[in-house]
Amino acid sequence: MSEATATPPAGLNADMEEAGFYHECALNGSWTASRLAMGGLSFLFGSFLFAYFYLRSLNSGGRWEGSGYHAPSMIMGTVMMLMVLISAGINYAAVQRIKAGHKKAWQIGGVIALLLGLATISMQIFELLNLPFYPASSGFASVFVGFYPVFIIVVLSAMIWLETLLARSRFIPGIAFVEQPPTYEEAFVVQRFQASVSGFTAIWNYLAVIAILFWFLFYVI
Amino acid sequence: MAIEIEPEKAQGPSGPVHAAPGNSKPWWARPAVHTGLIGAVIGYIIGHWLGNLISPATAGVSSFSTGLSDVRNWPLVLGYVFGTIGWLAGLGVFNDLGRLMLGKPLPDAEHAPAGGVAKYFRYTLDHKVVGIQYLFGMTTYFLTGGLFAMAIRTELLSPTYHVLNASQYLMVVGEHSTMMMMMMSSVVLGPFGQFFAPLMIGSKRMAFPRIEALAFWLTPAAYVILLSGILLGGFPTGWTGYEPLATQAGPGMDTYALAFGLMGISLILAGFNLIVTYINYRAPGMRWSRLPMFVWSMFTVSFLQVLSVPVLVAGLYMMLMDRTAQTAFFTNQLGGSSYLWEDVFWFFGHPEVYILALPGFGVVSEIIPVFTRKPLFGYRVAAAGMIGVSLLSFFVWQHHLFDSGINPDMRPLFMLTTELISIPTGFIYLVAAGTFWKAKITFSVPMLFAIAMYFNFLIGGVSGVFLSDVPADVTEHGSFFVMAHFHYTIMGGLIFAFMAGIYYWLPKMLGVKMNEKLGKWHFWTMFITFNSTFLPLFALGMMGMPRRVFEYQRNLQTLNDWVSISSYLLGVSLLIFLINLIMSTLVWRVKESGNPWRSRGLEWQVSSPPPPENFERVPVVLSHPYLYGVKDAPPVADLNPPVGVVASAYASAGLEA
Amino acid sequence: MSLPARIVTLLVAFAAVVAGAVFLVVNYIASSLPTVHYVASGGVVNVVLQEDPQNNDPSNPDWVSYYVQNPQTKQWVHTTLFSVPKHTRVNVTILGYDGCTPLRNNYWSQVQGTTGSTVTVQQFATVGKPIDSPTTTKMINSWSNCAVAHTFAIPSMHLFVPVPSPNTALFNKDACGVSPCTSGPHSQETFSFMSPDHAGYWRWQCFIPCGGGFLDGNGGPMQTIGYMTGEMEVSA
Amino acid sequence: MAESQAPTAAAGKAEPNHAVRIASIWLVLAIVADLLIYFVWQPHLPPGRMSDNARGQQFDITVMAVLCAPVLLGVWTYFGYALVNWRRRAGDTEDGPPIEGNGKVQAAWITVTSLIVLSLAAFGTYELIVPAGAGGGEGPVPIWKPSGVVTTAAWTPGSTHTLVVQAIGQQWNWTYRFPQFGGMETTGLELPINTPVEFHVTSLDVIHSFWAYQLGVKADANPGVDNVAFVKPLQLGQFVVRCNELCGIWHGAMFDYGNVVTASQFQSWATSIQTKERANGTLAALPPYATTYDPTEISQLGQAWAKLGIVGAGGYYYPGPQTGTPGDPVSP
Repeated sequence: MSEATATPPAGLNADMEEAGFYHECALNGSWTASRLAMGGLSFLFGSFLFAYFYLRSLNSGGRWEGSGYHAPSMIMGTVMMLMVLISAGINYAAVQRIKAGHKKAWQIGGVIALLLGLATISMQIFELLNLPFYPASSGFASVFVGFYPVFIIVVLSAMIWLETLLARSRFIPGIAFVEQPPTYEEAFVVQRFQASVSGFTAIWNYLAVIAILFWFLFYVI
Repeated sequence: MAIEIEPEKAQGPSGPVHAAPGNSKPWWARPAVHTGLIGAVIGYIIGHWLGNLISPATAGVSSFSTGLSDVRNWPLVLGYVFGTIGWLAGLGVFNDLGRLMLGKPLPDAEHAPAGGVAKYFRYTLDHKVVGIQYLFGMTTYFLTGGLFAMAIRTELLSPTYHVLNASQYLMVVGEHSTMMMMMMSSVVLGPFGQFFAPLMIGSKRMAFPRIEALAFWLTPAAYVILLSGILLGGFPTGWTGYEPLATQAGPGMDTYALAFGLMGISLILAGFNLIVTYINYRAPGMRWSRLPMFVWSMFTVSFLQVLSVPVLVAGLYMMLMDRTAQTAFFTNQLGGSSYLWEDVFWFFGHPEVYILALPGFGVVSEIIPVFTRKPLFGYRVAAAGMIGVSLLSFFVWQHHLFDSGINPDMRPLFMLTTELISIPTGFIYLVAAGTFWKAKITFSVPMLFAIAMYFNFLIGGVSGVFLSDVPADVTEHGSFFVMAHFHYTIMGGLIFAFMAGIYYWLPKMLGVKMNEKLGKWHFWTMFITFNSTFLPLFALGMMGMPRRVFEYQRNLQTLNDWVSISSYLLGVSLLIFLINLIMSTLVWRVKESGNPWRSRGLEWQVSSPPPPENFERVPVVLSHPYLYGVKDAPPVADLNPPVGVVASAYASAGLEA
Repeated sequence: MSLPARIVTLLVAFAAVVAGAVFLVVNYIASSLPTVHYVASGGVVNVVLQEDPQNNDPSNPDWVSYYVQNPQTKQWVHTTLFSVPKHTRVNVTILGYDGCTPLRNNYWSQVQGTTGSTVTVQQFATVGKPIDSPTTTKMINSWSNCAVAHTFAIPSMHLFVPVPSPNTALFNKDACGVSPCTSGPHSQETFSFMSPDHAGYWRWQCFIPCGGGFLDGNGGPMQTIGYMTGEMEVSA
Repeated sequence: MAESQAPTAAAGKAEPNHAVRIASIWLVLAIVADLLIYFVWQPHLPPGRMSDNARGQQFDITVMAVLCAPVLLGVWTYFGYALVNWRRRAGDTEDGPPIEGNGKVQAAWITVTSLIVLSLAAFGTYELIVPAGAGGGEGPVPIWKPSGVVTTAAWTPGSTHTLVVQAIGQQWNWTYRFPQFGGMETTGLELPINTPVEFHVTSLDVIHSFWAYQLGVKADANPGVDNVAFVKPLQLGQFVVRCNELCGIWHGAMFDYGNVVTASQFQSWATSIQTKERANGTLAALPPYATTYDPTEISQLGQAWAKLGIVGAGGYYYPGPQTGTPGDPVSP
């Protein structure tokens, strides 16, 4: 077997070997998990997408929007969408900085991204409580009132994740991002942190795309 | 190189080291079921209060639209939601999240489950404990659902006289069907999937043990919430929850949506964890072509769960929003559509059927090579069959709607896709047929159940072909024929496979043997009474008896009585099983530490029950688990590989620096 | 955790489960409704029902509800289960205390299945005070006059009877507020039918979507035995 | 059957040819079963022979039984044979022959099952399209109609004109409207023999399903949707109508009986009801015939309310699309 013929690196012991193996598993797992989560979330949001187009095309009772329909505030909707977009953009840019070892830059970017995300959530809740239509007044209103709480919960979960990353980054010396830390244990911690950051970045970028998509559906067309 | 000004701290790179939460606290102060219950009660009270608080806020909405439901749903729904959160908080599910949010490192609690029996009542992260928890949980849920089934059959003893009145009958039908459908999705994936996922792929751990344990601890909440529907008058819709009847229904309907939704989340989480584990945590040498068939089935089922169940969760959420926030997703006059529910529900509902069927295929495919002493015939075909079934299952949901008037012109297409799915399903039979060819069959109890599974599922599968054909479906749709069909696939397939799995794997899981003699009694009574219960239902359906009715034509009474009496005997048979399970595991405890079936499966290469870390070292898998009868077959794995072999299987920058 | 402590815990948990199960069973039994038995005298059975705008029984939802009069005690029983002997002429009297609601399907305005396909209707200002003389009619239009409160229907006997609402002006002034109603404006409707030839259970129901607050008015009392639907038992 | 060609390569010296044995047993069983199904069982198979759809479905079920019986028997014969012949004898601890696969067998199996499945799908499609939807609900605009359908404003016996019957589901009874008889409505269903009938199935509240069992008609009754199904009754007699979709507490009791009668009997039955309902005012009280009804839109109701100055006991129904903003006082 090919596995059995390789020569072991010098100075390797069984515990180190095993730690390395599961470390590698965890790094790959982090990548898989974030992509899989995107798949599951796509089906969740896809249900609302389906509901949107289904009810829109059926227009049952002539009440997809109804004759006395008031659109939700375009300004608020656009601002909220942009905040998610900017938050994702800042995080993405900050992640490029941390790869170059600028931990502080990422931390600042992360905090801004976090605050923008939380601001979006607050603004979204405010909008839901002050809508110009009742939830049952039309199909559009139903999908609108139904979709955004789900989106809020998902964004909130992402923000909690970002917060844990920020909290964790405090204990990782910035130098560790550019230089091999003295022990494997420390190297593992840094690498896992990086894997988690990259997983988060992927999900948060994905959610920004979702935000744009539904903004387009609810506010533009 | 960037210059970082970082205060040097006397601490590890992962932050200050905290003392692991040891057993220093007394047992009652440590999170377990009792603190979970306290949390649930507190959470319920908070949620109920909050619901009452926001009810007036939506009262204007309600009076505007005349209110789609007169019942005050907010306090109930929020009570249950917060109660569930409180239950999880009481169990200590969020403790680690709190640590993470403070930047503290997580204690390694995966392999140090404290205490003897007590660990089974805690939020324990060891996948082996979770597997046992699932095993007893699922058995409880299954038997509860079975009791409801017997209540249904009691009512159907007479075409007119009512033991249960009309609403009680619907309540019992709803409880039985929802309990079975939501819980039995995990009946194999829970106990065996969680217990054997790492063992079969040669891993010491799961990818996300916290998610795994959370998936289990959601099931008792779902169970209790669903049963609490009885106190609220039940729900009249059965497990399909058809709108707009569900919007019309009383508060029991909320328990349906919440319980099914929680169980849905549990399924998503469990599947998510398994997929990541299977992809990334396989031992060196555990190639895709060496994966045990059971792992393949769990893998494909997990994909179905992660991708299709979110659609159900979204649908149930829409139902709850209609009932609380007064949206109108499913109300035709207000811009919604009852068709929307049918589409969303069945888009989940058909993959759900395969979520229920595939684990059964996996279990029997795992068992027959052992007891025929032959390699599994056509390994690739078997894996391809499972993948094919799970892919196709996303494209057949409209066959539940053949008579509904939704897209009638699409019926030929869905007829075709539905019938196509019998090709990959047929692979399972090809594999079995090849494996039995010139075999050396041992009729052990697990093997008997596995053979019975093939027998029952064949009837279920062939009757499914009748249902897939639109003209024949016009007669059979929504009748007892359908009922018989899916009981043959789920009970006859999945539950028989579950039983096979228990008899096969219990020695591994608990280190004790099930009683063989009682096992044989259980098998023969269950096999005969099962067929005697469900075979006549095909005839009843063909003769014009719809599902979920409490009155039927007088000429159908004889058959119905036959079925009812058979179902009681089936209950007796399951009682034998229950006695066997309890006595074998708790009283007799005949030790079994080795490999009683002489299986080549990787899980059997370690002692029974498996050691805390599963394997002493990361094993290196050397060959296929099914190489029975192969001369000079290499051992399935090297359990104690020389240092360096594992390391060379992965490329780690850290180690090669 | 010591062994005795564990055993005690398990026992307590077991006791809790048993207590829960007993509670469920007791709750289930306690929820079953009484049946009012009518017996024939002179080949005729007189069934008396009442429709109330609200049920005041504190233990139940305050939905619109039917009441059945016990023939011996003349007490109103909050149930919708009653029994009549088979193959007997049944004279039904329904006292309608509830205001009008439009039918879902105005076809049910037509009287069907009673002797002569008619009902006899009289309006009362309060008990014992008629304000008009009895009239016999084959149909009470629910839409154009909004004169129907509920219906009484035994579908499998093809018996469908609209029950008129009380005089609107009087009803708006002093509708009966305490159930079972013993005073206040009401309508009185009488009709007859022959009970079936064999024993069994016949469901009866209202076809007015009177479950106010439920989707299309069809939930709640409409789907709850003891309110706007029930069973007529035909005894041998 | 594919398994009859199972591997022979590993057969021992003195061993019998298992494949031939299994195939012969199977062949005999399959032929006997198929003959029995086709010639003995077919006339008794549901849903009977009362209408063109019922006959079509009976034939369909028979054909599938004829195809499926050999499959079932094949698997049973094979496994029965295997369980009898290839048991492990006492004291034998050896493993079986290590057959990991056989390309020919696998290819043959896949080919045969695919052929069976594809031919079933083709057959089912033909049986669906040619008899115009096979009695299933086809939505508001049926694309498969019986040939030569002529729908006229009035139906007369003796003509080949289509009779239009609307089945309205409501919790918990079926009513039927006959637009060709002045839009009269009944609770009973009579149909003329040898006449094409066009069912329009709809609902006033929740989802029901109209199932005329002996006629082979099944169509869901959805609120606000017109679901069309065709049938041509070919035998006199009684048929059962059941609700086939769970619709609430009395779903189980929502059944009725209908009759297929001669054309002239039907004519007099329908006209008598039309006359009666015209006389007692029911026809005038009914809303105009439409393919769907919204029970919350009652045009006469506004007048009635205005006249009475009240809001009904069950409350008003939905207001029109609102023009104000939340917080405005609600006006019915």
